[in-house]
Amino acid sequence: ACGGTTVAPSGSADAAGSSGTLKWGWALPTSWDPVFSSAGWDVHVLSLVYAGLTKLDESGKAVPALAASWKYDADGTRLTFTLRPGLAFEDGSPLDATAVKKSLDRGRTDPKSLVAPQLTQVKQVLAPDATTVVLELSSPDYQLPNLLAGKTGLVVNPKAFEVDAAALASKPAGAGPFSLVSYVQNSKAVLKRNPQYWDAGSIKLENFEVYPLPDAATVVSGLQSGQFDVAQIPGSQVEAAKAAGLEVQEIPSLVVAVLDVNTTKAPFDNPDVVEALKFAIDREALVKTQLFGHGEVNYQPFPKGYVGHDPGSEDLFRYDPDKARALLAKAGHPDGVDLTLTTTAAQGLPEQVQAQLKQVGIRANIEVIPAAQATQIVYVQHSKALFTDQFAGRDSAAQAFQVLFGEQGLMNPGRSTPPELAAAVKQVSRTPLDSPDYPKALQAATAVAVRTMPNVFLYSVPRLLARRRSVSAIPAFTVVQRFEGVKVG
Amino acid sequence: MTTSVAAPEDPLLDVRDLRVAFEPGTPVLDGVDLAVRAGEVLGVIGETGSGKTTLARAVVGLAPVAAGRITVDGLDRTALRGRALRDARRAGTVQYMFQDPLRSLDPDLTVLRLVGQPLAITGVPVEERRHRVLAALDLVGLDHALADRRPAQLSGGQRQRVALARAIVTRPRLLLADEPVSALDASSRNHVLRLLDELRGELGLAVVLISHDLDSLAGVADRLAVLYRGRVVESGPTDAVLRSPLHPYTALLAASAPGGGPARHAELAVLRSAATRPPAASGCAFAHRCPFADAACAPRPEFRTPAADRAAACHHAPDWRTRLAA
Amino acid sequence: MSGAALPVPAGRAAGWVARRAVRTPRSAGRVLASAVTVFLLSSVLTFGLGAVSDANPAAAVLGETATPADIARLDHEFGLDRPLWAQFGSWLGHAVQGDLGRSWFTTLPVTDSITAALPVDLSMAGLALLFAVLLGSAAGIAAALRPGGRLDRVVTALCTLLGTLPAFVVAIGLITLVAVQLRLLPSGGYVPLDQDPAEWLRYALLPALALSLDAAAGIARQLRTSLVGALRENYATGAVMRGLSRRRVLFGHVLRNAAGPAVTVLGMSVPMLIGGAVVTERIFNLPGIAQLSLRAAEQHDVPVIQGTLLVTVAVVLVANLAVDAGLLALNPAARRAPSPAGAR
Amino acid sequence: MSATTSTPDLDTRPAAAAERPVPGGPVSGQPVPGRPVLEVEGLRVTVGRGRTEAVREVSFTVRAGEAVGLVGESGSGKTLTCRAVLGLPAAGVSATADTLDLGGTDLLGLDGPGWQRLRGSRLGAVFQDPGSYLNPSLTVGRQLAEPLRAHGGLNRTEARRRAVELFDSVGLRDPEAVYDRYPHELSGGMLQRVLIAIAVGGDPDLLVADEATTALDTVVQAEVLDLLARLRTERGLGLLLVSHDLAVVAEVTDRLLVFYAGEVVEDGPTAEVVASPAHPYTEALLAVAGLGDHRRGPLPVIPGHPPAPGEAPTGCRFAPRCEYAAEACTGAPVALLPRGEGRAVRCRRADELTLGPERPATT
Amino acid sequence: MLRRPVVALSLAVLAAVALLAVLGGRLAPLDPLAQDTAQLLRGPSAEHLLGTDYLGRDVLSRLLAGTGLSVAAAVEAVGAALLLGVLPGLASVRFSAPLAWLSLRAVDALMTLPFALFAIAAVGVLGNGLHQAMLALGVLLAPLFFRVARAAALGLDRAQYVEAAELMGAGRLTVLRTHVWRKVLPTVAVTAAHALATSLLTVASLTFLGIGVQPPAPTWGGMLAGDLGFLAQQPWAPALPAALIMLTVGALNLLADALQDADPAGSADPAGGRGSERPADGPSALRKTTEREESHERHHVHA
Ligand SMILES: Nc1ncnc2c1ncn2[C@@H]1O[C@H](COP(=O)(O)OP(=O)(O)OP(=O)(O)O)[C@@H](O)[C@H]1O
Ligand SMILES: Nc1ncnc2c1ncn2[C@@H]1O[C@H](COP(=O)(O)OP(=O)(O)OP(=O)(O)O)[C@@H](O)[C@H]1O
Ligand SMILES: [Mg+2]
Ligand SMILES: [Mg+2]
Repeated sequence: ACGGTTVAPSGSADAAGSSGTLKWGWALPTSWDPVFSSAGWDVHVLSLVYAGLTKLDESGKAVPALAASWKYDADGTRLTFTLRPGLAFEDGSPLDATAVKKSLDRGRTDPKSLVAPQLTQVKQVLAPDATTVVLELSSPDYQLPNLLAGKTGLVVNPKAFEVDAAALASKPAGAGPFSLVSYVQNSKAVLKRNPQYWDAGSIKLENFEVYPLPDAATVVSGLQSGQFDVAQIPGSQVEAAKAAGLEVQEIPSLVVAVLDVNTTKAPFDNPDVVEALKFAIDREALVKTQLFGHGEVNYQPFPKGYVGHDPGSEDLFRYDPDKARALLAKAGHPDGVDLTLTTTAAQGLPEQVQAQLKQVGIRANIEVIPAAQATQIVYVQHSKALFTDQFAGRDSAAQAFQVLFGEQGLMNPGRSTPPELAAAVKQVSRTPLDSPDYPKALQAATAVAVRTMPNVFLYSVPRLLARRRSVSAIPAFTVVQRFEGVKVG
Repeated sequence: MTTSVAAPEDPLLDVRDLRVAFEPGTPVLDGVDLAVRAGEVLGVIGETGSGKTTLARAVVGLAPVAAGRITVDGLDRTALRGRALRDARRAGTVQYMFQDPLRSLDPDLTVLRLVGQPLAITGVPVEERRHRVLAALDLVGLDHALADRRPAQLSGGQRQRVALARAIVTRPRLLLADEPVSALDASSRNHVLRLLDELRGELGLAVVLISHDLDSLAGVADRLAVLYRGRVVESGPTDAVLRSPLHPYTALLAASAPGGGPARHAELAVLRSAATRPPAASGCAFAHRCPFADAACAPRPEFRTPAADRAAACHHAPDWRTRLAA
Repeated sequence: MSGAALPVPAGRAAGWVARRAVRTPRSAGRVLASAVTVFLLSSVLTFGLGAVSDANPAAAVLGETATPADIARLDHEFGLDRPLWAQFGSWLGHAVQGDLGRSWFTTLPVTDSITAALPVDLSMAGLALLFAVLLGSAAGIAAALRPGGRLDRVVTALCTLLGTLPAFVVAIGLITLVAVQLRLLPSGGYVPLDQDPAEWLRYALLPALALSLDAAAGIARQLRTSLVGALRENYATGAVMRGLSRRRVLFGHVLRNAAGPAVTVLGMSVPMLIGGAVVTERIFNLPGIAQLSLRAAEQHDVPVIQGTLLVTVAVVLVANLAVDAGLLALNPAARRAPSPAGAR
Repeated sequence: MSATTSTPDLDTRPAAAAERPVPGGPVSGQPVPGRPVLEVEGLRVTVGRGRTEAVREVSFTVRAGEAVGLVGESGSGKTLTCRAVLGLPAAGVSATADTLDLGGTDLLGLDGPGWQRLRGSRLGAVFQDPGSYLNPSLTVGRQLAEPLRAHGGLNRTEARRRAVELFDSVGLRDPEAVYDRYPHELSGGMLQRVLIAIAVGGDPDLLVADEATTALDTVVQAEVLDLLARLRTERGLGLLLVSHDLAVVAEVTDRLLVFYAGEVVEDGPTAEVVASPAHPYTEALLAVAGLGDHRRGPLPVIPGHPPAPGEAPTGCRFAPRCEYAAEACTGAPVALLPRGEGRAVRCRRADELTLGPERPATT
Repeated sequence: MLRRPVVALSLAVLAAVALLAVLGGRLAPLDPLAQDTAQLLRGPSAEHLLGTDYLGRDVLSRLLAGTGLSVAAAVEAVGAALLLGVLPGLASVRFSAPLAWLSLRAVDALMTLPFALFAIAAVGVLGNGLHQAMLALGVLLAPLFFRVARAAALGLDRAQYVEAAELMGAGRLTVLRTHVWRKVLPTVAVTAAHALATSLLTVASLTFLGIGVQPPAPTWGGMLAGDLGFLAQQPWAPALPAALIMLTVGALNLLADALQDADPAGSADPAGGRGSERPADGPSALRKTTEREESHERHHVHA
């Protein structure tokens, strides 16, 4: 395949100052094809080799990318993107409206597509001219620019999937900041700077290497010994990393720890038990032990500083064991209640939650299921009452609501949504992103959700990145990590 | 089991035309005839690998019999299978003493248990068993104090006597003793041989005694059978066989024994003189080593009886001795 | 103990079988029959493991959006709606032709993933094997020279100590010492051998060492035991009586007879080195078979689990055959066969 | 496989080797007849942790061309004596002596390399169970050639030629074929010949044969004994022959040492000792052995058992089993005293008793 | 035997471990599950003699309480292996030649499966729990016992004293009871000791990989694996469970070695006999579990 390690500085007239190699300890994608990638975290790596019409800025707001601009029609059912002129894929073939249309259509219509559910409201995609892409919607949806910044909107070179779509799994064909040089499954991906990228000027790295995340016990030594330049580390390693002379950055992210509660299963079919659960957990203690203080207690799906964060819901279910006990008693469980806490890794959080629940009389038995089966068991079969989960956030807030609280929502095992929440979410979708009402609508929906839904939010998990001193600061993107401006050496 | 009393002349053990082969086509025993009467000791002699052990094992059913008949006390043992075989074995009429007592005695068991084992298997009650074991120990001349020892704590002669005690505790009628004395020094050897001699008198035992050692056999055996390459080449009264062998191989054996003097040495020189050829597939088994072999030896020799009670399988039985002298 | 136990000629029947035994068609046929049977049985086990799991590709691939229709479609696509034996047949049929199916999770051909991962294991296991043999036999021989001596006690203690440490403790200890404290070698990662042998060695040294220590200890112990035993044998006395030096007795006579069990131990450690190095691969971040399969197991990616197991078994079988051949080469005379009668 | 051992790691002595006579060829440098090749004085061997004395006060001399036999019941210390002479004490066994001299070389305090030089050249040995003394995975020829190359400095082809000659000289038929055989492919008699060939390959002064014929059948035993006798006369070899079979020893040896419970109880020319034993134990032994007497008759035995090492009585060790034992026999240890020409006996009553070979022992 | 210091020491360690396994929970000074977020990862103090872990639990109490489960897990695996291995192994001696061959190949097949990989795969199928992991381990250890038991029984089946017993008309059960059982037992015990050590180590390694863990109940392996995540805070913490594992494993291995070295045939042979004669088969020939089985089986002869 792509040969060797020869660095080709060719055609990088605009690459003044680009140099060096960054070794990133993160995770390799389940597939290099955004349409079939099955893990949420893949978006970070896929965004290295693909570009979308839009991208999210540091706070999670959609800003122009391949599209220089876009606009909705009056009733919000027709969205028109205007592409930048002269775009090209990494292989040099032109990236025009037709290509974008083909790429989006594949995501919408391929029978095995995993992004299709997010594009159901798109009736059709039109390419009236080379730089104009029109999306016709069945109902108003102002979230699309955000949504298209993620996997859903990453533009894949039609030349590639028209010839051999299967090859995309290991050979991406995009127009992102980098292009893939070589890829060894489970081992590493070697990328080099893509001079064709529309924003190539802000890419200061000549080479980029992605590695699977090492074990917590050895990640710091990996950084120290130069195996990685940047790597995500657990909270427990922050001190060690600092002690080892590494820079540690705490980047706020949309990731939030949460307990999925199935209200169709006893004892959660009683709302009082659910509420007791919310009060029974000492989130401060969790942050202290699970994140070593590097994180924030949170009672809602969005972190502080994100538009959707509802200031009125802060401290909503402050730890109150007495109240929890009272609620339990009220629910008919004065002597406590037994339940099963399902998890994929028992050590740490589940242990601690178990101990805390015990304090109020909830006797939780920990059950470990394989991580890979969690989707099937928890999300598809809804067979578990209580599951320790992490919500990674979504490019679009409405999508986040859908996943967490929608009737088909993945993390809504009870599969019911109160009408007032549905209405509030609908309102969000119908509010243009740039409308001044948008934050208000979103926060209102958040407020309704955390009060009516059983999900027990615990804390926001920051992205803890440790880096060698030779690497410049990593920009703090909340949703998808980007590397514009990062330098090595 | 047949209990009809056999006429005294009838042999207790009668082996007819026995053929044993571990692998088809290469018989280890080839047409062996033997007979032992009650109270008689038959010595079996022959070079290493000639099939002595195999013969004894075939009699007790531990070697694959390809053809022939083995009858003990009128009962055909080769025909026994399964339950019948086990019952016959439990009756204990035939006993086999293995070549190596150390290996045939379980190192973890005491003498008492070892000797009592055949009784235990047939369900003899503990008290009676003990009684009979001690009686057997007396019979073989072992101190009762040894009853609690294990084989490793016994001397070679003592072990051999334990094996003997185990063999006679069932009051057998036939005892096959496979080199019971080859591992012993002369004094212990004589001890064991004397015991055998006494037992056959007291118990009316028929004994098949396998040995390399002419002195041992000369001491107790009434008759000798000489085995060579799976065939009996000569049989007859011990004295006669050793003094005036009918078969050149027997002569070689006898002459090789130490302490023969100059006459024997001359005899040996002739008997050994033949240049060794590869053994022929058929015909006389000894021909390839025999100084007297000639064209006449090509067919297989008959087992002839020139004198009463004596027999040899040699084409030159009548005349080789004269050629030896010449 | 090895996979296809090659019939070491023994007993009277085999008495005449001399050094040509290896090449006689009969024994070659038997070896092959054994190996093939073992492979078949292992593949049944391997396949059965996937079959009894209730995992299906829909769960892995479709994830959150699966509908019963989707699941059925995918099951059909992967042939999971056929009877088990038919699935097994076609799986094995394809497998022996080098096609192990596609990963449910990444949709990449399993064969490709394994082909990418196997060189890592093979080169690493090869190096580890080399270390194990060198370290193990040096230690074993040194210890056997003076049974009960100081060196013997040190070696024995060291082997015992190594045997009591979980693999990951050894690995992390090595990283901490060599990579972090001394900064001699990288703490993890991998460079393919064919890309840059020098770099490969730099990256491979530490994991290979970690991997080899256990096997080395095993070999050392076994070698010491059998050497000490063999030195007490009469034939060693015989060699001494011929006026040979101690060294010559040891290396020329005793070692080749005593090496058998150690070689067998070596053979037994091959599965450990190739497929069992999960912990080492995880800690050193090696893109090997074990990592592949660990990940597949976590993801219930049945084709990958089956493929990795099957390939590992095949490699182990080949290694075992090599060990058996080695044993025969060490011991051409099929010792202990009693002398055939009438050989004069 | 045969290409590996190329350099002998010992000091090679090509010059000395070249002078060595070819077996079967003219015997040169033969020791002066009667010259002692082995002198043992005051040998003591202790066994076990308690350092129990299993052999004590053993002294004897083997002269060139002479065969000395050691006889005695099982466990009387014959093997311990031989192994002490060979410098091969088993684990837990240690030997001391006043004199241990092999044709002028003091064996006491000889170091490892010193023993190496002796073994395989001036000192040879054959044991019972010959097969077990050969390496099962090397051809017998190679095992013979190896010391020839190590000690004699011969090259590969020379060593092979010499080995084949040696095989021929010990009466192995088709020696070329035997060279390439593995031990398990040979019969017991052939193996014993191979061992003898190895033992005499270095043209030794002394050959120790411990029960070398015990496991063989009479025909083969006779052949091997003849071979030993021939080598002795041809090469002037001193032979130390051990057997508990008196008949064998009586036939082969010139001198006889009778062992009982770790002591020499009688020492003298074989013929004389056999004809008129001076010690009651010798007499009993002779009676029991019934030398070459193939007649039916009562089988004599020596009553009782020999004592285990360390458990022997302080006085005459044989006294408890001796039919002539008297009060005097039990007190102090009895000394081995000379008795007539070249004979010695360890018996208080030796002078009073008239013993004879034909006198049957107690039954 | 007992007088050898190694044996005595090993037995003492094992006895202590066994005692802890039984009493451990009761000896624990504090509740091994009680968390105290105010005292995370503390060093030793008067209150917590061996410090606290990442949830503020008392390490000493956890170590003590964890003994039972750790030992029980290893015993469970070895128990399963014994059951699955020894009886079929003994029985296989009487299998017909093709069946014996097939059973050996099946055992080979189990043995070619890489240990950890199989355990991981099996746990994925059976569910992630300590019992499942131990069962998988037991299945993988079973071939060892099968081989050992078979080899031992085969050797004995050819032993002359077994033949002698058959000649007395003894049935198979009698032979098994009087002759075979006692000789197989030491070999099986040695193997079991090694297997126990192996499974203790394997449990630790699997736990490190996140397999077979069952928090909050502590196990040594779990504690060791858990502590490795907090090396920065408490570099010495893993040493405590590691030391317990090492001690136990070491004691087991040393004991097994000592048992193996105690050569039954080497016991003194007071009556002399002939020096070099030793039983060629019988238990001493069975000592090496690694020994290959002879390819040709005994001729079953019943004339
Ligand atoms: N179980 C067996 N399988 C194959 N061949 C065997 C078996 N037992 C014995 N033989 C062969 O049968 C022949 C006769 O052996 P046997 O043991 O009967 O001889 P022997 O006369 O008792 O010899 P020895 O004097 O050495 O005891 C030998 O060639 C031997 O190799
Ligand atoms: N390594 C040893 N450790 C302890 N005792 C030993 C050892 N070797 C020999 N003995 C004892 O020393 C005594 C003499 O043994 P030795 O082997 O010299 O007897 P032997 O005369 O050669 O007997 P045999 O005729 O049986 O070969 C015996 O009692 C024996 O048990
Ligand atoms: Mg025999
Ligand atoms: Mg001896």
